[in-house]
Amino acid sequence: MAEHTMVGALNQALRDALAADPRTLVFGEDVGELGGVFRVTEGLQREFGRDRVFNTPVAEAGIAGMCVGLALAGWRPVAELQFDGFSYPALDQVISHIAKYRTRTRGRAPMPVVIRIPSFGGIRGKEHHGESPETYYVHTAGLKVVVPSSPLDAYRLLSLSIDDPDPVVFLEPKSRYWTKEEGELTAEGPGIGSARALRNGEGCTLVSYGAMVGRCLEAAEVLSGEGVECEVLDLRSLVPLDVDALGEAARRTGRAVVVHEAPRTLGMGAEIAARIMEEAFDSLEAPVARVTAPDVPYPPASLEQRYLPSVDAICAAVRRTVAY
Amino acid sequence: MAEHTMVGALNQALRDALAADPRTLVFGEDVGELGGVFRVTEGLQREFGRDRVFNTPVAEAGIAGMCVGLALAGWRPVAELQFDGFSYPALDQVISHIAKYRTRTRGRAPMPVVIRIPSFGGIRGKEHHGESPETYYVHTAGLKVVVPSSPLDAYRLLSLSIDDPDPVVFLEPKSRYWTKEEGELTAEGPGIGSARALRNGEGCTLVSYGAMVGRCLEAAEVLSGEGVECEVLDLRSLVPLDVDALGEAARRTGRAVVVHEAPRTLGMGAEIAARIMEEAFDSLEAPVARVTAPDVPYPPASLEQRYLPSVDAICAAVRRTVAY
Amino acid sequence: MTTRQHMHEEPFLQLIAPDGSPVDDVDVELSTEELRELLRLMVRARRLDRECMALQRQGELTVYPPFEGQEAAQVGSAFALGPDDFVFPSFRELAAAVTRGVDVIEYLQYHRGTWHGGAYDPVSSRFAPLCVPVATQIVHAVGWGFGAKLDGHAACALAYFGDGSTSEGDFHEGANLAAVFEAPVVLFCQNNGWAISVPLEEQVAAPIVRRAEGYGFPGVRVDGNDVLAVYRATREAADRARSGGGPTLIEAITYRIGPHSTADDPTRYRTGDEVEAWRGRDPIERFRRFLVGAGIASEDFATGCEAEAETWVAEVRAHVIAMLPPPEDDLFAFAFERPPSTLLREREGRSGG
Amino acid sequence: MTTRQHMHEEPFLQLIAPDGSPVDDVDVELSTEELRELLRLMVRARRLDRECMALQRQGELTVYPPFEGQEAAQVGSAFALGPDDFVFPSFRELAAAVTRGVDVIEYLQYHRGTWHGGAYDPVSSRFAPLCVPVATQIVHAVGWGFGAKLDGHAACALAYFGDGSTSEGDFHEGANLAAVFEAPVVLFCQNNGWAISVPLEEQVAAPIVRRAEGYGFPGVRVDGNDVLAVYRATREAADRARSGGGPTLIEAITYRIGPHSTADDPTRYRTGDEVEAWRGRDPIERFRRFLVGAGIASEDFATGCEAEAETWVAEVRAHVIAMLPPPEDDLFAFAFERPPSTLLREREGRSGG
Ligand SMILES: Cc1ncc(C[n+]2csc(CCOP(=O)(O)OP(=O)(O)O)c2C)c(N)n1
Ligand SMILES: Cc1ncc(C[n+]2csc(CCOP(=O)(O)OP(=O)(O)O)c2C)c(N)n1
Ligand SMILES: [Mg+2]
Ligand SMILES: [Mg+2]
Repeated sequence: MAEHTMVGALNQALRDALAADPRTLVFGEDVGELGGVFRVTEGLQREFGRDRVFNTPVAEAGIAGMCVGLALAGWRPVAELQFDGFSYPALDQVISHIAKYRTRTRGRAPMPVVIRIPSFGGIRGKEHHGESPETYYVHTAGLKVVVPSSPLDAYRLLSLSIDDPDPVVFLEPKSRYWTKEEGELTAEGPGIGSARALRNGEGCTLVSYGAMVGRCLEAAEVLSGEGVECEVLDLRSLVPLDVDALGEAARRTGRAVVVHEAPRTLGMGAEIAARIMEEAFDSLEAPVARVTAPDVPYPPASLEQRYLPSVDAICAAVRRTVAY
Repeated sequence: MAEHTMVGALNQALRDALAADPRTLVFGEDVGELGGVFRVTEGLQREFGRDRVFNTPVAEAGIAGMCVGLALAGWRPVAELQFDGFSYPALDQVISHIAKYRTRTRGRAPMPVVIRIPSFGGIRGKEHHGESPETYYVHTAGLKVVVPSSPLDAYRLLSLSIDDPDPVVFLEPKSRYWTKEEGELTAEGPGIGSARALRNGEGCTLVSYGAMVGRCLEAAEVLSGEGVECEVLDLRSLVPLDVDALGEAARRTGRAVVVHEAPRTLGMGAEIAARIMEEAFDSLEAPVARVTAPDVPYPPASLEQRYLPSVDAICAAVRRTVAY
Repeated sequence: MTTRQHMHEEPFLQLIAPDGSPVDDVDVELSTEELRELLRLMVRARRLDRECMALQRQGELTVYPPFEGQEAAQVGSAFALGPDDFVFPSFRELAAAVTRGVDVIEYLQYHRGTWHGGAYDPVSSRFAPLCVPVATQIVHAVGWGFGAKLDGHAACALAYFGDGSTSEGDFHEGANLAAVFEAPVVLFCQNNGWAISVPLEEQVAAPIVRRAEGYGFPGVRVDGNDVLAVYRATREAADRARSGGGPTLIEAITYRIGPHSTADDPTRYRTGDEVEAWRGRDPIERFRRFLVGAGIASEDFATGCEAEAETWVAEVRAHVIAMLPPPEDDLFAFAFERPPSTLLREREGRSGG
Repeated sequence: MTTRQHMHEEPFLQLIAPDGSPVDDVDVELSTEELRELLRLMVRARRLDRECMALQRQGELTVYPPFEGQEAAQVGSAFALGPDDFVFPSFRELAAAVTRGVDVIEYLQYHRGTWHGGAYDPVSSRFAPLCVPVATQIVHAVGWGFGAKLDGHAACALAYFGDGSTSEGDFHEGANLAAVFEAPVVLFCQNNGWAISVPLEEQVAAPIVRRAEGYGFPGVRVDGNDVLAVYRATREAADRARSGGGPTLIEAITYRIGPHSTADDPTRYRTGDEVEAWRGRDPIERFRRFLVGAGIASEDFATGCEAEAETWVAEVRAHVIAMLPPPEDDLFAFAFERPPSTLLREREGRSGG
C-alpha cells in the first residue's frame, strides 16, 4: 500500500480534478513553476499548461474577485491564498461576494469556488504565518469550511470540495503537511458534513479538527493509561457542522472537551459548546471545556508551543471534566 | 432635562473629545461638509477645521492603515467607516496591524485608535447596509468591541472608547440612531467591560446588545404580563465581556436567552452560551437559548423583519426555556 | 469648479458641442435608425429615472440613486457592446440596463426592496447583479473577461464605476490583473465629479485617465455628455478587447444632476450654480439638437420618444406598485445548493411555526 | 530577461557605471568621510547578511530573507534620510536598518524567533517594526507622514516595498492618499525582478515608475545598484517631501542574488546565467572601484572595512546565539494596556500552573 504525505495527497487531488474536469482552474501566487511555497501544486503547470494552472500577481482581493467572474463564465476556480495571514486582504470579496452571490442571483449564479489556504500554526513561522482564520469564514453565511487532519482524508475532502456546487474555504494544516499515511487515495467515504470518530471511549469526548486532532489522539493515549477512555471526534468540516454526531457523542459520554489552535473567544469551541448544550443538555455531566489558544496574537516561534494547546493541557482539561 | 438622540449624543461625544484633546482627529468618507451620511459628524469640520476633521477618498483599507501611522506619530485617530458592509476592505489592516501592533512593539507603540462603524440592520437598507460584523472583531485578539444601545450610553461609551489606550471598534446600531433619551450627557457611570441590568427579574435572563436590547425589553414587558419576570442585561461591550455579570445572572435565574441580529453560527450567542456554561453550569435549569438571525445572508428590506429576532421569537424562546 | 478644471486640464474626445453642433467627424458608423434609437433610449431612461424618484418619494421604492445627467455616458457605452459582451454595473447604471434590454421590472425589485441585486437572470441578461461595494465589480469583470479569453470566445466585459471608486484597492488590483492577463475588459469610469459629498479634487490629485499608462494599456478621456463620443470610444475599446488587444480605461466626464440618492441633500456640499452649469451641457438636449440639425430626426420624432416613454413608464410603474414581498422561505432558498443540515432544520422550524 | 528588458525600456538615473567609472556628474554633496561611510555600511551589511544565512543554516535563526545584491538600494536610500525621518520597512531591509543605526541585535530577535517585528523601539529608532503583509506598511507611512505634516514638523516617511508588492490594493490606496493629502512620503520600490518565483513581467505590464504620473506626483527610476544614484534620488525626494512638495515614487532597479528566503529554491524558477549577469553589476564592487579610482579611498580602506565588518559580525553572532526565548508571560504582557478580565484570569491561570 502506498504511503502519502498530506502535500502529496492534496497535489494528487488537484491533479485528478484538473484531469477530470476541463473547466477546473488552479491559480494563485507562486503556484506555477515553483509549485507553491509548500509544493502542493508541484508539476501541475507542466502537466496541464499555463492556461489551466497559473501564477497571479500578489493581489489576494484580486484572486478572490476573479473567482467570482470566472465562476460566472462557467469555470471552476481552485485558488490558493499563500498563507492564513495573507488571506485577510481577500475577506471583502469572500464575505461580500463569494458568500452572497448565489443568494443575490436567486441561485442563477452559483459559486463553485474553492479557496485553499495553508493555515494554522506550529511551524515556527514568522508573524502572520500561524493564524487560525476559521472563525471569519465559519460565521460568514454562504460558505462551507473544510479542514482535513490526515493525508488520505485531505485527498477525499479536497476532491469533494472541488465537486461541491457551493463555495468552500479549504484550510490546510501546514504543520501536518509532511505527515504520512498509508492507504488508497479515494473520494469514497464520509462526505463533507460528517464528523468521524478516530477513537472510541466512554469517558469523555474530545472534539477537534486539523492539526489538533493528532494532539487529541496523543492525549487520549496518555489518558487511557490512567483508565480514562476518550472518544476522539474529527469534525472534518466546520460548515456544515455535524451537530448530530456532537449531540450523540455528548449524550453517550456526557462529557466533552473541544480543542483548537484559534484564540478562545468566538473560536469554534464556542459554537461547539453551545450546540452540545442545545443538543444534549440533559445528558451533560460537566460543562463543555475549551482548550484553546489565549486571546492574544500568535506569538513568535520560541513561544508558540506555550500558546498552542498542549497534550498536557488537553489531559488536564479532560481530568477536570471527568472529575467534575 | 435635555432630550438626546443617539446621533446627537455621538456627535457631542466627538465634539467634546476634539475640544478636550488637540491630538484627536476625526476622519472618514463624507465626514466633512456633509457631516457623515448619518450626520454623526455634523458641524465638526466647521468647528475644528479641516486639519482635525476631514474627508478621505473612498479607501477603507487606507483609512484603517492611516490610523496606524497617525498613532505612531502621536495622534488619536477616530475614523468612521461608512457602513458595516464597507468595513470589510479594512479587515486586513485591522486584524494584521491595529490589533497586533502593541504586541509586536512590546507596548512601545500603542494603538489608541477608535473605528466607528454604523452597523446592524433594521433600516430597510440595500444589500451590505445591514450587516452585523461584530464576530470578525470580537474574535480578533487585541481589539476591544463596544456597542451602545441608548443615546446616553452612546455618549458615555464613545467618550470612554476615545480615552481608551487600546484600539476600539465602536459599532453603532443605525436603527437606534434617532431614538431619544432624556438626561445628562456624561462619561461618568459604568465603564467599558461592565454590563448593565436594564430590568430585573428572577424568571429568566435576557442577554443582548445594541438594537436588540430594545426588543428584549419589549419581550420582557409582554412576558411580565404572563407572570414571567425577565432580567434584561445590556452587554455594552463584547470585548471586554462581563463574564462575572453573566455568571452571576445565570446563577440567580438559572435560565438565559441570548439575542442578537448576527447569524447564529459563531455569533456572540455562542460565546455567551459557552461562558455561561463555564461560569454557572450547576445553576443552569435549561440550556442557554439563542435567538438570532439564521445562517443566511442579510435579506432585502421586505424580508428583514422575518430575518431579525422578533419580540415573538424572543418570547417563545423564553417560554421554552422557562418551561424546560 | 473641480470637474470643469479637470475637464479642461487636458483634451477629451468630443464629437458634438453642448449646443448640438458637430465639432468633429461625427460618423460613428451607425444607421439613422440606430442614431434615433440612442435618443429614444436616453429619453426613456431619464423618464424612468424621474419616475423612480417619484416612486421613492411616494414610499413605493427604498432609497434610490438617480443617474440624471449621465444618460449619454451609460447609453452610449452600453449601446456599443455586442450581445455576448458582459456588463458589470455598480448601483447607478439603470440607463445601461435599459439599453442592454435587462428586464426593468426585475431590476427594480432591487430598489423595491424585494430582492438584492435585482431579480433578473444575470447570465442570460449579460448583466451582473447590482454591486454596492464600490470597485469590487471591476475584479469580477476581469475574471469574466479572462474566462472568456480562456474559452477563445470573442467577447469582452465592461465594468462601470465612478470617480470615487478609483480610490479603492480593488480598482487597482483589477486594472493590474487585466493588464497582466491581457483580459478583454473595458474599465468605464463615469466621472461625475462627486463621490457622495467628496469632490474630485479630494479624491484624486491627477486626471483618472492618466492611470492607464501606468498599467500599460490605453486610456481615453471622453465627454461623457456626448453620446456619440462615448459610443465611439467604447466601441473602439470593446473591439480592441475582443480582438486580443487587452484592456482600456475610459474616463467619461459627466455630472450627477440629482442627489447621490434620495437620502442625500446635495445642497450641503455643492452650489446651485455648479448644477446649473451642468444642466447647460444636458446630454439629451444636445443630441436632440444634433439629430434635428443634421436632419436625422424630426422634432416630432423627439416628442414621439417622450410620449412613448410616458406610456412605457406608466406600465413599469404599475408593475412596481404591484410587486409583492417574496415568501419568507426565500430567506433560505438560495444560500446553498447543498444546505447544511442545521440550516434545513432552521428552515423547517420556520415553515412549521 | 525581464528585469533587464524593463531596465532598458526607459532611461534611469545612473552616476557610476558597473565598472566603477563615473557616467555623469557624481557630485552628490557628500564629504569624503560620508562617501567612505557608504562603502563601510554596504560591506558591513553584506557581511551581516551572509552571517545570517549561515546562522539560519546552523539552526540559530528561523527562515531568513537575504538582501544580497540590494545593498546600494537600501544603504543609499536610508543614508539620504534625516534623523527625524521615519522608515517603514517590509521584511528584507536589514541593510537599511544597519544604516539607520537600529539596534541590530534587537532587530534579529525577529529572525531568531524571539519577538515578532523585532524588539527595538520603533519610535526612538525612527524605524517601524518589520512588516510582513506586503504593501500594508505603505499606508502606515502615509499616515505617519500626514501626521508629521499636521504637526508642521519637517520630516518625511520612507516606505520600502518590492516590485511584487505594487500589485496590492494597499500600494494604490497609499499612493493615492499620499497624493491627495500631499503627505511627505517617499515610496521606495526595490524592483529586484522577482516576487518569490513570479517574474516582473507576470506581475506588471508596464514599468512601475510610470504609475507615479497617474497619482499626480513625480516618479524616478534609478539604478538600484548605484549607491550614489540612489542617494541622490532619495535625497531629492525627501527634501521635496519635507518642504511641502508631497510624495515621490522611486523605482530602484536591482536584483536579489540569493533565494527569496532560506526556505526557497530559486533554481526552480530562474537561470544561473541571470544571477551571474547581475553579479557583474555588484553594487559594492562598483562603488569600491569608484572610490579608489577617484582617489577618495584606498584599497586599504576597503580591506579595512571588511576586517572591521568581520569583528562586528562576530559580536553580533555571539549575541544572537546567546538570545533566550522570552518568558511565557510575555505572551500576555502586551496585547492590551487595559486587558479584559478574562485575559487577566487566563494569564494568572498560566502563571499559577
Ligand atoms: C467599499 C464601499 N465603501 C463605501 C461605500 C459607500 N458609498 C456608496 S456610493 C459612494 C461614493 C461612490 O462615488 P463614485 O464611485 O464616484 O460613484 P457615484 O456615486 O458618483 O456614482 C460611497 C462612498 C460603498 N458603497 N462601498
Ligand atoms: C499580503 C501578502 N501576500 C502574500 C505574502 C507572501 N509573500 C511574501 S514575500 C512575497 C513576494 C514579495 O515580492 P516583492 O514585493 O517583490 O518583494 P521581495 O520579496 O522581492 O523583496 C509574497 C507573495 C505576503 N507576505 N503578504
Ligand atoms: Mg462620482
Ligand atoms: Mg521583488
